[in-house]
Amino acid sequence: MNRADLNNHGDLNLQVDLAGIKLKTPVLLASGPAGYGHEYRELLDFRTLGAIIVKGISLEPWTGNLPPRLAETSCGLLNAVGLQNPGVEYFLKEDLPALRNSGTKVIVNVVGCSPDEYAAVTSRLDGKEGIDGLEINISCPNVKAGGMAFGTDPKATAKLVEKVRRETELPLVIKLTPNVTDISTVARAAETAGADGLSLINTLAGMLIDTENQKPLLGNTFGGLSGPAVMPVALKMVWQAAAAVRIPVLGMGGINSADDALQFIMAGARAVAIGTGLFYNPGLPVEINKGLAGYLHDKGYNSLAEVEGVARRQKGAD
Amino acid sequence: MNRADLNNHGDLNLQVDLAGIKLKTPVLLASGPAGYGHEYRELLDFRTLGAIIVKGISLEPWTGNLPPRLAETSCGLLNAVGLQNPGVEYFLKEDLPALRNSGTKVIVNVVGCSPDEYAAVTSRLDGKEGIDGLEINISCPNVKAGGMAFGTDPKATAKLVEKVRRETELPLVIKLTPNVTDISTVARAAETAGADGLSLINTLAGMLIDTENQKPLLGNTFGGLSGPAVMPVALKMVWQAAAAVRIPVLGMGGINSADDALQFIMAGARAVAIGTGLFYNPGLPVEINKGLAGYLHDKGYNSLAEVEGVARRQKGAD
Amino acid sequence: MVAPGFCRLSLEAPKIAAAARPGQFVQVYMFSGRRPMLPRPFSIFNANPGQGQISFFIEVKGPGTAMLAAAKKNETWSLLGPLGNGFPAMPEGSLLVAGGAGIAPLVFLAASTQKERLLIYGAPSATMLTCPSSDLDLPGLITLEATEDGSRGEKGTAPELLAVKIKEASAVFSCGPCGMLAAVKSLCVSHGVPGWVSVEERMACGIGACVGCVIKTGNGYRRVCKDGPVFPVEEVVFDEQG
Amino acid sequence: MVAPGFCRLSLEAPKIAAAARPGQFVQVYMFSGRRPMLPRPFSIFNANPGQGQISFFIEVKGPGTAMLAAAKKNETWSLLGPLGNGFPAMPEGSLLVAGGAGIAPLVFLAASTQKERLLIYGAPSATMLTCPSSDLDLPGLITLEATEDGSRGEKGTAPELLAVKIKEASAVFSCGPCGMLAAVKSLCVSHGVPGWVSVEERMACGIGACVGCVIKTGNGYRRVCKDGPVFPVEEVVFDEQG
Ligand SMILES: Cc1cc2nc3c(=O)[nH]c(=O)nc-3n(C[C@H](O)[C@H](O)[C@H](O)COP(=O)(O)OP(=O)(O)OC[C@H]3O[C@@H](n4cnc5c(N)ncnc54)[C@H](O)[C@@H]3O)c2cc1C
Ligand SMILES: Cc1cc2nc3c(=O)[nH]c(=O)nc-3n(C[C@H](O)[C@H](O)[C@H](O)COP(=O)(O)OP(=O)(O)OC[C@H]3O[C@@H](n4cnc5c(N)ncnc54)[C@H](O)[C@@H]3O)c2cc1C
Ligand SMILES: Cc1cc2nc3c(=O)[nH]c(=O)nc-3n(C[C@H](O)[C@H](O)[C@H](O)COP(=O)(O)O)c2cc1C
Ligand SMILES: Cc1cc2nc3c(=O)[nH]c(=O)nc-3n(C[C@H](O)[C@H](O)[C@H](O)COP(=O)(O)O)c2cc1C
Ligand code: FES
Ligand code: FES
Repeated sequence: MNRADLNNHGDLNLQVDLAGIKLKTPVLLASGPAGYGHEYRELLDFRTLGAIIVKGISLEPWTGNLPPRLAETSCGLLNAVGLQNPGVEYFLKEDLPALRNSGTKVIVNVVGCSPDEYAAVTSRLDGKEGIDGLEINISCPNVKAGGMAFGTDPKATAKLVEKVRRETELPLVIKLTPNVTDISTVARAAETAGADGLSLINTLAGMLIDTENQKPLLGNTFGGLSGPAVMPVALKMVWQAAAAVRIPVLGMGGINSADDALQFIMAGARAVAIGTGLFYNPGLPVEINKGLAGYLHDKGYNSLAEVEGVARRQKGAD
Repeated sequence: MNRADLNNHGDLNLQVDLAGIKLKTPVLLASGPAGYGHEYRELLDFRTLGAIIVKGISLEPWTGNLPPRLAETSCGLLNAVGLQNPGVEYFLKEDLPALRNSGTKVIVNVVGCSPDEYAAVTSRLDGKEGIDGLEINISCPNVKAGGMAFGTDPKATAKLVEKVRRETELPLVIKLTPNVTDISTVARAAETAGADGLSLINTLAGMLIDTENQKPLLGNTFGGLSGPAVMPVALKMVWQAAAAVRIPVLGMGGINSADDALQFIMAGARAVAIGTGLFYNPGLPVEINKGLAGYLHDKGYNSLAEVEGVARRQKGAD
Repeated sequence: MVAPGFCRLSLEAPKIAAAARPGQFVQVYMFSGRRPMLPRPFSIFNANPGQGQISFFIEVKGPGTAMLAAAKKNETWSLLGPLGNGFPAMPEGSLLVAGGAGIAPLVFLAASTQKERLLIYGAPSATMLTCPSSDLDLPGLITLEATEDGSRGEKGTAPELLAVKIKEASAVFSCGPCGMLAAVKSLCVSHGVPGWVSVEERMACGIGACVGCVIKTGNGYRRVCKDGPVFPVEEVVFDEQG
Repeated sequence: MVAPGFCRLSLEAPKIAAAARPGQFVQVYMFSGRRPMLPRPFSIFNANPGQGQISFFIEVKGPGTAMLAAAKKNETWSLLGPLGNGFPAMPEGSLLVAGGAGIAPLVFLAASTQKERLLIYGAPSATMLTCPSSDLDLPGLITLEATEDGSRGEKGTAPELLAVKIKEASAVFSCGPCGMLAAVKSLCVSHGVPGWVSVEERMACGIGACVGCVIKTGNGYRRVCKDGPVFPVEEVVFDEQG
């Protein structure tokens, strides 16, 4: 069997159930890089995706950060977009209708400045046709608590998740930040508070300085690092989160090949998401699907479930 | 003036005072990669170095981790050497004598499993001829407190630093771990407890999986990520630490060029250290010295002090 | 190589060549997870739908442009384009103002019509007026060169020359460094002449999805790749950040 | 390219050629902060002090070996070596046991003497017996080939052949995959024949400084680059980790 023929995956089962969302394939688009999906639909067949996770949505429009917002680093990308978005009402009216017919599942990434704002966005999204799940981005600064991200504190995380949980029956995936001392306690706090799944990692905090102008390169000084540079850090945190909870984990962070994706799955992830990779290779999700199918075929597996967490079992980590 | 002529730095003053240690140049060897200095002396003229920071020394010999201990990542290196070292007595007898004549200052990196062990090593090193300062590596697991590193907890950090401080008058540089939610509080805790300087970053926790063998690539499962991949993360933490304390900061993490080194200095570092770069380019410290001298010359500065923290001043970050 | 650090790159891209309008750009993919990682945007310098070719005029600045400058014949590159809005139609009596490498989109614009039009082409010194004069040899196009050190053409900056000529202009089209564009803006505004500028910002997606490439405008942050790269000059906010 | 996925690379390196002893290796620098980043270690396959040349026999496995396989004439590479301890002097009647690409140091060893010696060269199949036979055409050297599928030489593994021949051997020198070396160890130990093996581990510094390249031995962790790469076979601990 030729790898190029694997587009339809033969008898192989690449389907996975992520927090109650049935995904055709285990490869998703991470929140942010693909915006609300309009533009990348021309470069990428969305029917090959498990889901698109749309860019963070807040209650009111957010203007985002001062430019420059992007900078390339060694094998990485720094971004400080600042969650610019048009707000939930605009999203429902202008973006959601097209997403309904995009051929893939839709997960909406939710952001806010306070637990009340997260809850209000969730409540507005609840019950809307074409939304298959929510991803709660808890990396936003907790304005009332000195500006540290919600997701850096297990208690703030638990409160936030409980509050959001009350607003919806939709599958709830909590997106964790890697900028913490101990990912396990945050992961457990989210699970206990009612999360159906976890996703990680969000970007690592970083910066660059423009030595010519003697000032930070990004308009916002700090940005978030993504791309292949962060992959080993992401993999370790996925490994730890999967050890800490029983709910499924969506792994992401620098995935650049089917082998990278397999590493996340062997570490315990149910599925994977691609962010930065889309920028430099819009065909990456399709390549990864093919590579995963090829791996299962070559090794004689029937489904991805057979390799989920296999590296952990070997190490006796469960 | 030709860049190639800058070997002797002309009139330029590259000297810096790091925590009371007078350094000829602001470029040091980071602890670990160069071991105890014997081997790299043949590849690198130590007289061009500000100092060598030797590999971590414990009270008794440590055997280190199961191999494999090394793996290459995208623009990075994972290592899990596990602080293998021959112990302080062996170091004093076999390594220190040669270091005394190496042509550069010597800073000894101290590790331990308990505050008592750190104190005991410090006390043995105190007053020995040829030791110009100590770097206390607080990334070691705090065995009594569940194995999290001392450096992830401001209180444990303060206690450790206070204890070590009592044992020596030597300049005391505390080496911080980046695997924390908030580097500022740890930095301040170390300063308040008596540190003369800070150094950061140590490696970021990470891992890789060998998908062929379906198990973690490193014998120890987890390792520490270093090299160019981590540079933006390191720079941001140096920026934050420099904002949090008044004692000088030694910056490191993925430095790969004079421009990288300048970024650390403009972020507020007094000097920089090279670790992983030494592996792939033993001439890197010399190149960076030349590059820094060239920059100062081209821009008409007389000393590095004039650019220390300059990007912070522009941003009003102080 | 047309001048030290500059090159002119021609590529076969029939679809782009057929669809391209002046002021639009193309993303050149590097397809790698390491530097140069992100696709690099370049203005279309020249489009020949007949031959199915487009060309870029590239200044070597870093790893991506260096790779392109080293490109060999018959190499294949992945392109996405034409992208962005492009310039509006140019009226009779327009003034084109180019600073250094900013010449690229203006040459395509100048070549798109035979109407009377004047190009002011400025740079710090003669060696930076790198565009081959054969590319500027267009029917009806008059070119005025300006160098700050007077080593070629008029002595002075492009905006200084513009200040003299703007009174006769029906519209201004400009591309170049931020400082120059800011000066062009004040001149257009004070003389009440409509102006359009092509601006640059670092890009990731290049198609409007990631909101990474915004600039400050009178209407909030706007995406250079999708809402631009051409903006009415009065809309763009130039500040020290630029 | 001497066989698919294999190449023989000759380099001018007079100092290394003059100093090299069989079993030593050389670090080839990549000089880059990205993959291939770390210097890559290769056994010296051949050293010709007269011509000032050394050569490697390289199996392409990843980005570093791919770059070397693509190296062109007159390219300059930075080398550090010779490194490591090398094999002890080989007595009359020695047996050399090579598995696949492990042939490299043994060819240099075999060429270092004219004493009577026998080389067992094994691989899964004929296509993996990649070493050019001209390199094995050494005075007094007898070569026995073994393939698991019987496609060339004896049918069987190198250790199986060794089991037959070891009784007559004065010493064993071996290099190859871990599983093979483990089998060589049991044979040497059970027959009381002294044996030496050249082992591999991922390296960073290559000179003994970083303690990154250790293997488990009866005397604790030992550095392959400095304490090895050659170890007395009974000292090496082979386990599933290998
Ligand atoms: C719409 C648009 C059209 C462009 N047209 C042309 C053109 O016709 N010819 C040409 O030579 N260049 C053009 N550029 C600029 C070109 O894209 C950059 O010079 C190039 O991406 C630099 O890549 P590099 O890897 O060589 O350098 P890098 O190392 O990425 O950057 C080198 C320096 O160039 C600057 N830079 C990098 N990316 C950009 C960017 N996207 N916009 C502005 N500055 C940047 C930064 O100051 C950086 O420090 C255009 C940019 C845009 C946004
Ligand atoms: C002392 C010594 C002598 C060697 N002599 C030879 C030789 O003569 N000919 C030859 O072809 N190879 C030799 N090797 C192995 C060679 O160094 C590796 O194959 C090479 O470094 C791989 O680099 P890469 O970038 O191509 O592949 P990578 O992508 O780095 O690695 C590909 C795979 O090769 C393995 N590998 C990588 N590095 C090493 C290493 N240092 N040791 C063992 N396995 C490794 C791993 O399984 C890895 O997955 C030797 C290694 C050592 C330590
Ligand atoms: C330009 C950009 C915008 C992003 N926006 C969001 C966002 O709105 N919400 C969110 O939860 N994560 C956001 N992320 C983080 C990604 O979803 C992902 O977690 C991270 O980039 C790591 O994956 P990658 O290395 O594959 O990009 C963004 C990332 C990038 C690069
Ligand atoms: C192989 C290796 C060994 C190390 N050993 C030590 C050590 O003993 N003590 C310590 O404080 N840091 C140790 N480090 C961390 C480095 O000193 C440095 O903080 C880190 O590698 C980041 O810098 P770099 O990217 O320039 O390597 C080690 C790093 C490497 C790669
Ligand atoms: S580059 Fe992504 S929106 Fe412009
Ligand atoms: S590679 Fe550093 S000690 Fe062997």
